[in-house]
Amino acid sequence: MSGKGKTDLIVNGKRLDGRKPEELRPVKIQAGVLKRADGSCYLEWGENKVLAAVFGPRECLPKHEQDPYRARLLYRYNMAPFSVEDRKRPGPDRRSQEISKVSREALERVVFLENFPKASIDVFVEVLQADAGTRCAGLTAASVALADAGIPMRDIVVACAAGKVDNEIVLDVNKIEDNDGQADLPIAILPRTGEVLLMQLDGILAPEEYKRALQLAVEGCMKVNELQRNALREKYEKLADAGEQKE
Amino acid sequence: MSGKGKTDLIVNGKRLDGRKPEELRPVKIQAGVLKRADGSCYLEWGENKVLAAVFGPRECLPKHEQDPYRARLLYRYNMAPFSVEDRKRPGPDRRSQEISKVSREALERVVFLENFPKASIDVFVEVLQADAGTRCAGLTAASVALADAGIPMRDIVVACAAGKVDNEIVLDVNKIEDNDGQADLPIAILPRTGEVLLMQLDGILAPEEYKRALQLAVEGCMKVNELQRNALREKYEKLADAGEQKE
Amino acid sequence: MSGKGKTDLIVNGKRLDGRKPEELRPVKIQAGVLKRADGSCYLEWGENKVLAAVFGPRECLPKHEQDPYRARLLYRYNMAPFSVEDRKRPGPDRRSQEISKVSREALERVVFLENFPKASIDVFVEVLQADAGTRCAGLTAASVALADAGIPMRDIVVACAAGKVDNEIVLDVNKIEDNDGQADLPIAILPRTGEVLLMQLDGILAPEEYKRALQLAVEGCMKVNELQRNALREKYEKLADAGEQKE
Amino acid sequence: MIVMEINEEILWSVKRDAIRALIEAGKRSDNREWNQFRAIELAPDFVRKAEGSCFIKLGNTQVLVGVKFAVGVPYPDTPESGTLMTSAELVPIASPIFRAGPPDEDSIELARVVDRGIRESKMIDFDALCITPKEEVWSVMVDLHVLDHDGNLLDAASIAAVRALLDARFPKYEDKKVIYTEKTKKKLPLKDVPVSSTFAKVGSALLLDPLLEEEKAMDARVTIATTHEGNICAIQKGGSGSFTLEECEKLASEAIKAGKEIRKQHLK
Amino acid sequence: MIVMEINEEILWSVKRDAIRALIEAGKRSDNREWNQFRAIELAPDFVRKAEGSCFIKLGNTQVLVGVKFAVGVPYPDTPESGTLMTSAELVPIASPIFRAGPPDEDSIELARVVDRGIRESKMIDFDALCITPKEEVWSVMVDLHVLDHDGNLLDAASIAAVRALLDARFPKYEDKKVIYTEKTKKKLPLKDVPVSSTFAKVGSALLLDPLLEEEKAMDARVTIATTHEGNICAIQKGGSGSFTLEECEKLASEAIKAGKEIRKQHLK
Amino acid sequence: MIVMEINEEILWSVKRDAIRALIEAGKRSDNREWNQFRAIELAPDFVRKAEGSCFIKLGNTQVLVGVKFAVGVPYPDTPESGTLMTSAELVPIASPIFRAGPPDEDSIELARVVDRGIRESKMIDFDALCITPKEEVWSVMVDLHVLDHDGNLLDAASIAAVRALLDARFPKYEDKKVIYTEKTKKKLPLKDVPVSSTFAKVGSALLLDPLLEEEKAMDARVTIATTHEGNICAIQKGGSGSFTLEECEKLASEAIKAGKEIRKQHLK
Repeated sequence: MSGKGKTDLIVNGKRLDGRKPEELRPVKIQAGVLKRADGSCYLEWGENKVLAAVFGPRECLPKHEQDPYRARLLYRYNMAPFSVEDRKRPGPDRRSQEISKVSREALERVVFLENFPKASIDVFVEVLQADAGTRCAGLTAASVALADAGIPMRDIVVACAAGKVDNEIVLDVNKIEDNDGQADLPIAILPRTGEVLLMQLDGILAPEEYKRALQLAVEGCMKVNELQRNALREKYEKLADAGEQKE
Repeated sequence: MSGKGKTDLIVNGKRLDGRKPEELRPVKIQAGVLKRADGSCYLEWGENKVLAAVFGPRECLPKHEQDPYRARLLYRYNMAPFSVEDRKRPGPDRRSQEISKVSREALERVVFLENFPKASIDVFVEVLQADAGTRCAGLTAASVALADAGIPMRDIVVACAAGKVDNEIVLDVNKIEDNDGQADLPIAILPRTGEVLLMQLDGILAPEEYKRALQLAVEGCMKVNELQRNALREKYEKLADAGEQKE
Repeated sequence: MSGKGKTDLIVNGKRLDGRKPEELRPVKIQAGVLKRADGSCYLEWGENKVLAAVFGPRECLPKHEQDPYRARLLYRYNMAPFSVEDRKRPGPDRRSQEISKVSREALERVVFLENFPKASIDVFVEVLQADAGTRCAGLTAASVALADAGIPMRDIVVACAAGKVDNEIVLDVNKIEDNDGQADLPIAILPRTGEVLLMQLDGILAPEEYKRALQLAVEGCMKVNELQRNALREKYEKLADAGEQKE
Repeated sequence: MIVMEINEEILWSVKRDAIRALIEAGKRSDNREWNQFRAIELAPDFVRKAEGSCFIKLGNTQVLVGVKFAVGVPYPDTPESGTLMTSAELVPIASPIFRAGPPDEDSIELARVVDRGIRESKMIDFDALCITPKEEVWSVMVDLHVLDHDGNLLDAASIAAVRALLDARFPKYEDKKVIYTEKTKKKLPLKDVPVSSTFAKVGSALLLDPLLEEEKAMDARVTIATTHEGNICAIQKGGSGSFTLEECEKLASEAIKAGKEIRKQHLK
Repeated sequence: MIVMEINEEILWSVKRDAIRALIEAGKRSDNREWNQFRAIELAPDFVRKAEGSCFIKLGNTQVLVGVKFAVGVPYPDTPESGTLMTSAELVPIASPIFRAGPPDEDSIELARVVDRGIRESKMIDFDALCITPKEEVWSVMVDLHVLDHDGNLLDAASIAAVRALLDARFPKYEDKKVIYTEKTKKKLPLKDVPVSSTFAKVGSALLLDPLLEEEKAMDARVTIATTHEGNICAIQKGGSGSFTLEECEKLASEAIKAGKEIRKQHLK
Repeated sequence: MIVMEINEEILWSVKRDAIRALIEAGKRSDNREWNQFRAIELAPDFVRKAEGSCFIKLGNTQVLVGVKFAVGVPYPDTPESGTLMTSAELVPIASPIFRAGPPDEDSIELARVVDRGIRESKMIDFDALCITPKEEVWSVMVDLHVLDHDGNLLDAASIAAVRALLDARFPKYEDKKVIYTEKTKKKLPLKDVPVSSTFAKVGSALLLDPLLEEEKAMDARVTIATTHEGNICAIQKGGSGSFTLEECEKLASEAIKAGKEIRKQHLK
């Protein structure tokens, strides 16, 4: 939030991209898009394009990172150099390492890691085009890829942000709003219980605004969770169709 | 030694900070200042502030660095980024790696490493504020921290420098003298025998000057060694008091 | 190939260094020049000066790189910082890593690696002075060093380049010709069969030119192979002489 | 260095159950209230070579923060604003499990969370750090040097960083050269004083300013930075456990309360 | 991460004999001719934040190439020429044996071979990329992002890179600042359209556009880039096997032929 | 690469006792006096691409030193002085225990000790390397390339570096560009010729110019650089053993003596 708090981001109740304050950007989710990965998901969220892949459970290496009681969960968030306007140098920077850490923590208790002692479950997220909200998009895609890989989970984790723009609490902040807005509050939840697994805030919110933003973000999460479930259903239906045709 | 050999560093037999040529800067030593470390020492030497910590003997890792006959001694000299006027980038540079090497070598035969096969004894020195003489201050503090950790040693190693400033041989060169002086000769010795364990020279000395500087540095070492022993005594007296109070 | 295709590189059928189009630069080869290495070779090729050393077969480390069925072949091409006009930063850059890879691949099936399971055979090439053609010079020297180390091989690999300069196909391009010429085609072959083990091309060649350049490069290889064999013979004769003198 | 860490881990896994039982019984080993900070000792201006500095003792946790100034080129998209860079070193002096080397994810998170609290509160007036637009601006470098780790590095480092910034003074700048040996009386242009409060969640218990042993036993953690007007300006949730929405709201109120207290006592 | 690679290796060593037998019998598992490319699907302008981009599906191999422009200082020895930089990331998403980390020799070779094909064909008119001699030139950065590896990354990346360069458009450049959000209609000054063709050698068989399984079974490999006039402009032989001189010549002719076809269908 | 080093170590630990016994009996395996250098062969100007260079053979130890010049910006605190940078690579060609990779502490010490001898003797008149104050000065880069390690790299590298500096000639500098292909006749402005002498201590024996086997058996080492006027200008003690004050003084005199001899024979 460079947070100049510009006041022309919402005009007549509409945001610059035509959305209402509590409206999501269009979200498209497709499961099972890669051949080599055990599970995968391609996700578009507004102008964001991310690809998630899951490998595992497989042997955890190096061996000294093996845990005799549960699988190790690896999460790597990576931006393609051309995904942003100023070319990003390849390799992890401090921002992506932090995002990898909080995203991994959001998944660690949701995946039944205890089912796979000594193994590793590796989640890789590639941001192909970035337009604010990539950590939420990445985590949402990762969750679908985990399900696509058949990894047992308590629930499908889903993420979405709310924010403050033009003194109003809005859902799902885009790039311009992120640059000139006042606050961004990405969260991830367990849809079944509404518990918060990831939460970060950049920017100033009064306590009441914070409460409202939290609620709005949860509502956004629930909508995106529908799309996650649809994508997985579609994938299985296709598989089933293919199975029937074979018979 | 940029060694311009300026001639206004000693005026009427007094140095710029008021010291006589053979006078030490004030030295303060405190043992046992950290909770997590096995032994520690905080030391102020003029404007220098250093902190030393010892961990071990503990298992030596990675395992291929284990020595079946003796402990490995690790020594890491590190400067805090804000310890010098131009901010130093974090991490080891060539100077600090060299200082770590010669400091470790000065301690290697003094510690009874053969008592702890396969173990590691790790010495960490953090320079919090630097003003010429940090390698001597660090090694002097490290020695106290080793004693504080109860590591058996032949003797308490102590270090001090002599130098040439304004054509005169002086004890314990400070920052201004180091910048504009003619030579700096840091040494470390075993106080019991006077044997030299560390010696480096930067700058030009005639053979007679070298001899005089060596003697002066040894005298400085003996004075600082007194303060080391006092600091350890104080620490044990406090412990004893605490012990008595408990009873 | 910056490939401006300048037209003054061949005048009256002679190249700028006096050579005819199909003429090699002078090549000097000396085997067994280092004490510590198991095999070594010093080679001058025009203004190029390279040194190759071989260590092994020795235990392959780290252990996870051991192959139970054959030795690992390591090849490291390295340029000394002062070997080129603009000082090169020490350490591998992308160019030298590529050269190391294609050179290693050229040797991998020629050395009887299967004779030494779990071992490593390490080839190190240092470019001391560079003047175009260092990958060929290095591989040619490496081959002699392998023979000098007594490593069993199917044949002595040899390398040489042809190129296009001033619209003419020429042998063994030098630095000026490389900068201003039109194409450079380094190859390495097995002299006994003429099979191609390394081939790279930079620059534009018509199919007929490519055919002619290939042939010319093979001819160059055969000439250099003679010098390799002479150098090894000389080395063994010296050893034999020394042996006789001892008796 | 792996086995040591595992040994340290084994040690903690043994202690963990006892610690959790105590906490579930509503007790903390140092008898603090759940929403009480440990005693805080600050030694401001500890490092005279730095433009600003503060040594903090938060219980047995010790951190030294130094602030250095330099003159640099502004970022192209903010040509009239100064810059802030926050780095953290978890030097091996501070804990048996810290290792020398490039920053790992824990030290990166520490630096970024402290940075976020400062930056998002708008504490520093970056526009006032401009010397010549597009060409020269002051850059402020905050280094967090952790010396003894007994829990809650985030708040310890954050409080000391804010204090070091409050006290920092510009060096002389003449003929395009910074003269570090001469400090002026000019202080940083500041607009707020953020305070960071970190809560651990252990089972159903919530604990402000966790001890190391409480961190080892915790399920999750949340760090909330608040402004002097009683707003929230930065949050970082950590750990693999979860918070309910109610907890999220409750802890925000507590953070605002705790922030007021710290600000009054230590950051004036 | 070693054991996984070995397991992957064991898997392939088991399959290798069967694959080689099939190939020696003159068959490919997807029934292609020896000198036939797999189906190619291109999604040009896939990434709108880049100045040029192309997503390619070559069979099941998927690569995304992005082209970014920047303004920089020319090299001292070519003060009036723009620059080209090609990088490759074999991100772990694409294969169980790829690892995160600095580029290894395979990704370096991939980037350098794609770069060589572009550079040596004289595709880009670097002199036309000069803004102010000695001071400002355009630099073109090509990033090869491998997403799914089912063989022949070299040609997939090369074809997508050439297509991304064909479509790329300059961003606005004003007051010494590149405005990436505003693309102009101006395209790169191009002089040729190189096409890369890679052949695997398995026993005595030669196979254009090898599948991953064919690469695992191959003895050697050669990549030949050709120009629109039917010349050869770059070669890279790989693998530890050898080619006869006759094979070298034959494959050059085939590469010229294949190049014409690809150019006609996908790179206009 | 660890086990190899241990094997090499085991080898040496077996030999060590025999070597020490010989030395204690007052003998060296090559029959030299305790204060005698091995035969020195220099091949000056070995690398014509460098501005200065010298190949040295000190017994079987072989080192190649190259000196390159460049024009750069001076350090802010010495705006009218040129700069010196000395680097060392212990390339794996020179010894079975050297590994490729970033400089380790041995190569750092080698570079810094050679640098210190040159710098502290005031050999180079850095003020005469200024082209335009604050803007352009010559920087001298000395690279120590170790080719065969049979002991006493410190003196071998130092002698070759000094000789390379003595012979080095400036390249042409025109229109703010260094033209490396044209060397001028102008040599470096030099004020002294330092010589480095290294002594090993084995038991009570002191040995000038130690062989590798003597280094493997030694307790400690001291390197003393001396000036042409017979003063001492740099010292580096190494190894975990100790020297008495008397030894420190004695070796300083011997270093001055040995320095005179080397200077007369090889560095004129």
